[in-house]
Amino acid sequence: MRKITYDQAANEAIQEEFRKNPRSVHMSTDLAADLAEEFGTDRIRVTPIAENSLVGAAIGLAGSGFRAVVNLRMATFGFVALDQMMNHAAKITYMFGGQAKFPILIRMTVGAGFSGAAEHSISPYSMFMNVPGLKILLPTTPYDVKGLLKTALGDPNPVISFEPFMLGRTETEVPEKEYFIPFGKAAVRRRGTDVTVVALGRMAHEALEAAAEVEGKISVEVIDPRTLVPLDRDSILRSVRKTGRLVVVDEACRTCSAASEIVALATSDRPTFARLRAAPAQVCGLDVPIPFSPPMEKFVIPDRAKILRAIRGAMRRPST
Amino acid sequence: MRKITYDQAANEAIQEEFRKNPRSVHMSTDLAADLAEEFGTDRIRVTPIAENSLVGAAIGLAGSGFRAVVNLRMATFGFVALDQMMNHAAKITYMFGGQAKFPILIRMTVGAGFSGAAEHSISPYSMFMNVPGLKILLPTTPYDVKGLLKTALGDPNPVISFEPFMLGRTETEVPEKEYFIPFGKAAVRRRGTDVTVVALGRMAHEALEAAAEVEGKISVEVIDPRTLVPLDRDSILRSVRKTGRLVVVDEACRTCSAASEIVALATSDRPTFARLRAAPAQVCGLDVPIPFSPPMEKFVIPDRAKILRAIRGAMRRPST
Amino acid sequence: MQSDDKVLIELYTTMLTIRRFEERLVREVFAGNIPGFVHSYIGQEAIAAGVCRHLTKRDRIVSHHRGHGHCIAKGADLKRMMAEIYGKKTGYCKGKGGSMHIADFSVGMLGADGIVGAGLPISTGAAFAAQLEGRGDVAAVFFGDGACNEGEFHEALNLAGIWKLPLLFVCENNQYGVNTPAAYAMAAGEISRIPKAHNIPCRVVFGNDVEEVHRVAGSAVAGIRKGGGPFFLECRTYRWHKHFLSQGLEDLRPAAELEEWKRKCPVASFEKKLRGRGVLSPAKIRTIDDRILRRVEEAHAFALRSPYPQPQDALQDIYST
Amino acid sequence: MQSDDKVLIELYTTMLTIRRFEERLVREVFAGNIPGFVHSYIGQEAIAAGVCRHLTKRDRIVSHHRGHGHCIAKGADLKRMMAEIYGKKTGYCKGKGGSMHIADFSVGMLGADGIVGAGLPISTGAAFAAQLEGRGDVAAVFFGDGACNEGEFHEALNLAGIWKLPLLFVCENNQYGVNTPAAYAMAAGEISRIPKAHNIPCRVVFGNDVEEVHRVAGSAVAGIRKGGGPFFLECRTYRWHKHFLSQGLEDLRPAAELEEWKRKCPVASFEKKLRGRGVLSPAKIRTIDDRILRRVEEAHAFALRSPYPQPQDALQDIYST
Ligand SMILES: Cc1ncc(C[n+]2csc(CCOP(=O)(O)OP(=O)(O)O)c2C)c(N)n1
Ligand SMILES: Cc1ncc(C[n+]2csc(CCOP(=O)(O)OP(=O)(O)O)c2C)c(N)n1
Ligand SMILES: [Mg+2]
Ligand SMILES: [Mg+2]
Repeated sequence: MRKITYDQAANEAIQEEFRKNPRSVHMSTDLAADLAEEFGTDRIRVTPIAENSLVGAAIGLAGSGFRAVVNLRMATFGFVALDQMMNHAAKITYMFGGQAKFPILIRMTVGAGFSGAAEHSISPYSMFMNVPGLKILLPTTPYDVKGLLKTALGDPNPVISFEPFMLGRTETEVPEKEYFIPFGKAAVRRRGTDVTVVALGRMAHEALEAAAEVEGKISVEVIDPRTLVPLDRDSILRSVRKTGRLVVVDEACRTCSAASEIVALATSDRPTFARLRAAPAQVCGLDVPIPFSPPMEKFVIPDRAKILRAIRGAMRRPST
Repeated sequence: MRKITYDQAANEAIQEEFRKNPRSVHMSTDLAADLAEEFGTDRIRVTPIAENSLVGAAIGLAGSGFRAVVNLRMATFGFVALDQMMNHAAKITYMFGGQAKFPILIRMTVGAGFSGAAEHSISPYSMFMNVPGLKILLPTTPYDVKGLLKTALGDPNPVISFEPFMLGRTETEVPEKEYFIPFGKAAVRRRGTDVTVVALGRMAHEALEAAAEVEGKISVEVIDPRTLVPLDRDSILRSVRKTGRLVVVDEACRTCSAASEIVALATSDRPTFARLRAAPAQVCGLDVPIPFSPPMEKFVIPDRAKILRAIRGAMRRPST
Repeated sequence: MQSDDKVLIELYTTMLTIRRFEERLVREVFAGNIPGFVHSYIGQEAIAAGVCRHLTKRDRIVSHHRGHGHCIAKGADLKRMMAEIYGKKTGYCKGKGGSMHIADFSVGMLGADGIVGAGLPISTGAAFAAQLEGRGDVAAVFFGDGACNEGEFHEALNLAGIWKLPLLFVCENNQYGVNTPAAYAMAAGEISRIPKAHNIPCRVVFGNDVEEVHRVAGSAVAGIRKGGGPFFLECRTYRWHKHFLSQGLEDLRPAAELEEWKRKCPVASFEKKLRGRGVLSPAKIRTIDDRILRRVEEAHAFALRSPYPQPQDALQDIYST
Repeated sequence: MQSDDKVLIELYTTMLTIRRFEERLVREVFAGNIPGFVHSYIGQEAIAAGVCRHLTKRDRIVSHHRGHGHCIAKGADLKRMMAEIYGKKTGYCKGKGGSMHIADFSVGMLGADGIVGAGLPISTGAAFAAQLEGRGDVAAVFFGDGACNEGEFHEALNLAGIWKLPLLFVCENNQYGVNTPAAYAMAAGEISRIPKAHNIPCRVVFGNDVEEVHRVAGSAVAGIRKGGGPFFLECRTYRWHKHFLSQGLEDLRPAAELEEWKRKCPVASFEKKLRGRGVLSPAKIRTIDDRILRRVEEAHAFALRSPYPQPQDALQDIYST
């Protein structure tokens, strides 16, 4: 099968869906050159640097029967647009009693690892999870990003896709044939029986490597939720009930992270709690702004070694 | 002792500290009339409706050796200022290697209960907790708001005070004598041995009433963290280790809430986990935008009855 | 009756409908019968009426926190509005929105909004949609003087300008944002300097004169429909009530100023004109008013007898399906 | 040597220092030796040099993502800058900030910033502080043409206007935001129309002519110091490199345009003038250049030999104590 990059796969999803739906529009501060070539500059607009207004315009387009895609690039650039995303896009369907649909896709890159420093490396998905009304994607492979974005482009709701910056150029096999990936279905990346590792975003790859490293000694199940809202609670809980051990890996800062949510979810579920054999562990970004200099940056974000430590720790802990 | 309202107590804190420090400035889109009368309109400024810039101006003032206070009123109005709060105020001390101090106090009201609907009722503190570099207050009584704001007004860092709208006119005794409340010290509002209830914001009051209702039957310990960053982990963990049962009550939407964080904190702490006798429970706002109409609004936010149910549930659950 | 007269009577009727609807609300709010925050449109009726008379159902408008007038002028149903304001299940938003969030997409009313300035970018999207549809439809956005100090004002003007969007900006300059005077809060002095700087054509009108609003809006909308790009209409006006209807809230505006503007009542002054010109007789006015009062009473009765939503209804409509 | 000449030589020296510093960086970045994003100031040196020559250490500046020139012109230390850009512990921010976040509060450089437009409101606070201090100090803020489309631009102009803040707005109009032409992205056509609409006095200068920048900035700063309120200086210029220094990034600007602007090199053209007027001889230029090159080399060597921060240093400086 052909291999394409994560970024190419995302682009293909948009191309395919834009071909089907002439009432779809794309906005970004950078030229989306190949989209513009195919669909023309009426539908593919370069915009001024005014992110809050782009998202606002997307809402107005959507409320007028169009589908709007906004590429905000880095998540922190989107911080100037949080009002339109959180006060409006998230609430407008509900506030108006469901009388209109708001099919909007907003894309942003997340994550550290390239010395982007504090203003260019954030992973803020949990704050969006706290605002009901948005669907939230965190695709981790070229295959997934294409399938999830294609689903997003058929969804009648605001969807935010958080795409790890560091994965943009990674390549895997992606079929030419059309496919969709449903929201709320986690990918069990590796089956195991001793410990459940739920790994988000780029950490899904690190977790798989860690799992491979203890192959034969510890049987690790690696779950990549793929979408955070809706979250595939069932797959996570089922796995934890089986293994009795939970490690959640997330590049974002730990406090009030998606990882904390997953731990809370598992532990406050009575049958799951009853089967827990060890305290759950979080391997998260440290609670500091991302520092610029490589040794410090490396220190604050999780990696394979830290994941391994947590897996081994979970195994060592005596059952309660 | 004299009684004053929550709002008056907050105001007194500012007055007292502004008397001490002539290099302190207050900005708000509404006139802060009594402050303006005492300190003059040079230091107490009415501003245009441009929240992002007010917070930006506060950062510039702080970086120039002033102390800046911004009253944004409702938290959702502050959503247009999230860029300055999260990308700048939170990170600027760190990004610049600590070479300057940024003494800023930002005040916002939070919470539902007055048919303000989705855009006027949010409780977004958890999203700020996910952004390291801010200190976060959630004062629940006139006494506390005064003491905490006075501490904030001596702190060399950006502090955000989330003040439950519904508490603004509640009255309690507040001493005339000067006092300060340190950050990171929870208030144990009621001692108990059967179950720990950590209750945030307005829910601290509901939880106390619930605890009183089961007095003699269930011995409930009620903890009000008062500050979310820093969070008094020790008091919470100590209590949970003692009671073996945890109920966290938070008006905010459940997913990725401060309540989820507290559950994750307690369960991922090994000795605390070992002493848990029941799955922890969260009594939170439902994951919906706040609806306008009273019957629906009442349904989505926690109240005494829901807290009682959770307390009883925690007692009923068989130990693991 | 000349066709011109018909338009004038319609304008009058729309204004009076807004007035009576709002008067009813004022009474109910102060009697404690209505939950939440209600921002009264009384004093500004000529603007919604004069502008919306030029819009079809396909033209889309975006409103702000003071939005009842825009709903009525755009053709929304009084019953469902009143029911929404009361938080009833039969309301436009099934009780989920309330006064500040009434929308009627079926008549092109894309919603009121409680965040100052936020409607401006949203309206650029509605105008963008009309541009892509290419049927000569337009969008209009209503906002206050206070909203002009939010950055979104600048961004929306710029976006509309560079893309030549079919968008009518309608600034309802009632000279205050809550208690802060525009004269204090705005360096430009004249709001219209800003759109002009963005090369957007601009007219300032006396917003209490419905004929003037109607005339200028008419040529503006016609120009926009022909592809002329955005237009900016600043309407000078005044609100009669406090920022929102509440015992607690202070009104710091000079009492004499309010009295002066009450003498410039958009409804009474237009009524006087129409009577002077013989377009409306006192009897005819009585008939119109009676009919409006009856409709408002019906709306009110409808709201009162409508059921509240079930608590569990709160779990619906988070997402569209 | 006349005192005028002294100023001219200083301006020249500042510009050449920026140029040499940036040239060194370009080499190092493309050799893969520097982490993160580096935005080169080459081509715009006259602006930082001409403006900052009028500022004392008590005057505060706020910069943007393309900030090295402002740091150097405001008197920051090359060694600590270079060390920061390399992520070393001896850097201005102890390696926590990198190229985009250099600050030196001791010389009134309040920091570069990576979020487009965000420095504008921050600078209003710095100017507000100067106003309250009442010593005749000023603040200056540097920003690009692209930043003028963010709402914060509008808000900062307005705030500075209504409060008559001692603030010099310096727009470095290099005609593009990444690859998007200002001519496309801006409805106003001329940026200066916007501050004028806010009643802020405004001058447009050729930003590659350091004497012109220096002269106009001088009278602007003098006026601000006397309490005249904000002033807006638009400097027309061009950047010589890609948006940031990276193999991967495309530069979609016309090659001929870049060539044309390279012929308008601010450093070379000024050098030619000074030689023509006899202010600088070739030998003197050589001496100046040699000294600068040596300083840059020293800075570079300092950066290289400085230690990296310890990983655990990441846990420091989250809060001040
Ligand atoms: C972003 C934001 N800031 C503040 C508020 C609170 N608020 C509601 S209406 C209003 C005044 C708006 O003034 P203007 O735009 O002139 O409209 P008017 O009320 O005069 O019709 C304010 C400050 C808000 N809703 N949103
Ligand atoms: C809010 C925000 N949006 C987008 C970006 C990405 N970005 C960085 S610099 C830049 C272009 C800025 O153009 P301009 O202000 O003209 O400055 P120049 O780079 O030309 O000096 C963009 C889009 C950002 N950093 N912040
Ligand atoms: Mg107003
Ligand atoms: Mg530029």
